[in-house]
Amino acid sequence: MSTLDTVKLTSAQIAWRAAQDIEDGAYVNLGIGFPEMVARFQVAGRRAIYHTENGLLDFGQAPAAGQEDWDLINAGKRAVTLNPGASFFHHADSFAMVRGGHLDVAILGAYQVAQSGDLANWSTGPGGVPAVGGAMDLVHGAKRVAVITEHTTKKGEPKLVEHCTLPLTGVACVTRVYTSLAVIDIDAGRFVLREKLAALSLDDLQSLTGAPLHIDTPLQDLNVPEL
Amino acid sequence: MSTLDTVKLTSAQIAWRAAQDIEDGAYVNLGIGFPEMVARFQVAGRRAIYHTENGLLDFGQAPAAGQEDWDLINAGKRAVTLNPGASFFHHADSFAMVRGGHLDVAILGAYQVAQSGDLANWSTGPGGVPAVGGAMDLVHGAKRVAVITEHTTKKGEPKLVEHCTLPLTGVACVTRVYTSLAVIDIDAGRFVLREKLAALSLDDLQSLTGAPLHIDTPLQDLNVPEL
Amino acid sequence: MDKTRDSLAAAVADIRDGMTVMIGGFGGAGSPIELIHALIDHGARDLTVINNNAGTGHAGLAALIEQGRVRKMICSFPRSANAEVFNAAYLAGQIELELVPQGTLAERIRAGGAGIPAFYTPTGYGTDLAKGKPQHDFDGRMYVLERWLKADIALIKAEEADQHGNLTYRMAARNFAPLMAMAAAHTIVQASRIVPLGAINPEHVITPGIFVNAVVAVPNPAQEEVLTREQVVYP
Amino acid sequence: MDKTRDSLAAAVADIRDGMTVMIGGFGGAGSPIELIHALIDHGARDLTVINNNAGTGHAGLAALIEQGRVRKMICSFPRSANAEVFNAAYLAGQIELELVPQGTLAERIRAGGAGIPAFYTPTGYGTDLAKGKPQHDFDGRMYVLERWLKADIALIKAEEADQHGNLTYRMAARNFAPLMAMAAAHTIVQASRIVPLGAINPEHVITPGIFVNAVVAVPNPAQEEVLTREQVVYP
Repeated sequence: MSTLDTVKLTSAQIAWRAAQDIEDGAYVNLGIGFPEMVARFQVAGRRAIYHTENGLLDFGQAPAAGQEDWDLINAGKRAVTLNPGASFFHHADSFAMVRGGHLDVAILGAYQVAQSGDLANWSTGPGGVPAVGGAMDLVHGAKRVAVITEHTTKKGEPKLVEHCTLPLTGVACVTRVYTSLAVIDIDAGRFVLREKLAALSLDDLQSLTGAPLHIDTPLQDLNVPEL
Repeated sequence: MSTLDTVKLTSAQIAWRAAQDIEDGAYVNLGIGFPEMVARFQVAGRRAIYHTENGLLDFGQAPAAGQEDWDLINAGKRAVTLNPGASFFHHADSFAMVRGGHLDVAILGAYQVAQSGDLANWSTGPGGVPAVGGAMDLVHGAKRVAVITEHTTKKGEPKLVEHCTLPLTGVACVTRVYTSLAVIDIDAGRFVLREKLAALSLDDLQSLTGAPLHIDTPLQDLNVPEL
Repeated sequence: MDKTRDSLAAAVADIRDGMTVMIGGFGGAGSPIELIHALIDHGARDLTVINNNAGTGHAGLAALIEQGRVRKMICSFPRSANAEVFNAAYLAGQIELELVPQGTLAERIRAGGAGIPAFYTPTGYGTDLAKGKPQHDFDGRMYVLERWLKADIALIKAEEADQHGNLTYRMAARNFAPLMAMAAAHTIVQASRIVPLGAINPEHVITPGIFVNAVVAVPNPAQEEVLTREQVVYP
Repeated sequence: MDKTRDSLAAAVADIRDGMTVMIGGFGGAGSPIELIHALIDHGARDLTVINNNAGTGHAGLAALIEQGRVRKMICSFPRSANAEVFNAAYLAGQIELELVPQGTLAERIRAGGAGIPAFYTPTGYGTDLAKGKPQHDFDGRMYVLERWLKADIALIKAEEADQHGNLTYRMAARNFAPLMAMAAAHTIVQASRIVPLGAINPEHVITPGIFVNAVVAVPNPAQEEVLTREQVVYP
């Protein structure tokens, strides 16, 4: 697997792939950090509306350096701007949008995803200062909860597993995972492979995955542009 | 008791007496119908702020005939006006004010009040079309829930009773009753007489009341101006 | 991403028999008369309707009931002045009634929109309206467990709307509308004015467009109280 | 009926040792820095503080913690960038932490303000943060029972206020403030502008004055994010 680093998708490419599945008019929450990158790759001709937990709908890209207004931030505490049609609301209304199932898509990062759809992305276990934020709400909120992640940890251990060993964020909540190697749906407690990098054999992919990969439909190549 | 009708307070006088206990700056909800009359007698120099269930705080008196805007009504569906400092909000916020204990006083009508503070004011029993409105919320909302009422029914039956026989609006919720004959507090499951009309003997008052009247403090005359 | 619709008929086209429909309004304020009349014209029947009241006169919600389209009303105060249509239908056993305290009705609808399946409230404890409901002691006081209310459709009257469905309301016509917009799977709005995207100050949006599916312009909307006083009959 | 106060010191004078204090803000947006500094000057200790975060840098909430005034934090995300003060206090065992998912935190505060002692939420089900909490099945899905959160005091940063305490906010500085104003027995507001009664359009009031007890003018308020970047230390 020494070639893995040369074939695998970059973070930007994973984000690009996830962005392709966001429909025109979708209400979307992007988790703090890596998932925020998905907004960069909004498909031309489509208009997604981004929600942020701290009470803002339809924010735009970051302002120019020096132009930040720190009362206009997203959940990652980054300065943002407003699109026409934006609205402000308080935190209970913001999480009513989440918990009430009004978001079309939430895209989150992950430490581990289990074949059941269980997600672990908030804690690496005891020690240090814990923090949870809105992750546990988001996984029960959106109509579609997707994860973007490297396929394995830096040590090469699978992040897609039979059972999560890290503290759970939510039970049976993830429905699709975009990794650096593949696109995998979670259906009826199984990982169902939809797309994989052409350069990677199915056996190689399986060996990097902690639970069986099933194939229900004709397998597609995971094609992503240079970014 | 043939003289009762000549000595008892008018509805306006009962409302006047209730108005004397509303402090400056109080947030007040007046039930639909008779209780609405209390607002007419706001004590000079005091400013109460009136709440209405349908999402309006600090409304003023009725507009002149012909000047009604039917989008600006109170819970009794009467046209009102706005005072400076008014605000609109939705029904869940309106009842958060109620249920959350943010009102200082609610003044309601009654069919029966029991010595326990139980109130019956929404239904005269089976038959007809039932309707409850906000009464069941109001009795659990305000810091002080008062009743204004005739002392007896038109047939001369007590409205202050040992136990309500009509369907309850709320349990142990009323703390003071302003009647056409007396002012009575409810304390520890007892009616405690505070004020009575001077023209009426204690025995006569007791005979018109369906549960024992207790006297804890020096009894005051119920003095109300001609109105 | 444009939620505006060309006609009232188009806006209500997907309503089907047997659906649960939340209708905004308290008394006449906020009642979406033109959308209700479009629903009458559309023909859906066997509806469960959630509204604070049950209509007055012979237009709007009262007309929907008079046309025999409503199987069940969920409301807090059906017995208004001029509510003869509902009263007659109810006393004749032609319509079912679920009576809910007004604050509980509002909170159940909000809960439906906010993903809260059940909550405890002091309201109704010890009364006939709490019979059969679970009760619980918290900190020495008794509370009743109430379930969320959701709907297939919400019909809402707004003042301003933009093409994303951001809404403002007019005075006390706001009442249940923001809650119902949250609690319905499909929220249909009639707005007095459709304004360009960005024309509503983001600080002043009352219902964000995420809760809205379709918007139709009704520039000079009828008002139920006025229709009732003028004894207007629909259709 | 005039809720305005002449000074920050007067506004916070009644806060006592051991109280529970809700403090508005999410990150730097909405953090009422001047009120927090007045609270530090005032001297109250052994406080339980409810905020989404746990302060950054060495001013505002972080300074309150650094001065040893906070016994316990209830928050969703203490581990922010530049949160060294809380981190050190927590790892040294000097401060207690109740970690609450952000939406549950918001809803628990709203419930406190709305008279709802407990509610069911899907959030946290099956996780360590739901351990020991009652669970219930509704319609085939599992939910966790959560209790309301109330406070003795709320410290709130508003944009405009009138003498009755009607408030508006500035952009994303709104966040938890309207909820905390509802959930505290005594809500103290610092406002960038105090405007005449009636100057705020009744349609645009975000927090009605019924939820507010004291208002003090702070015309050019500090912003936590800016203070942190400028490495300001208080006192």
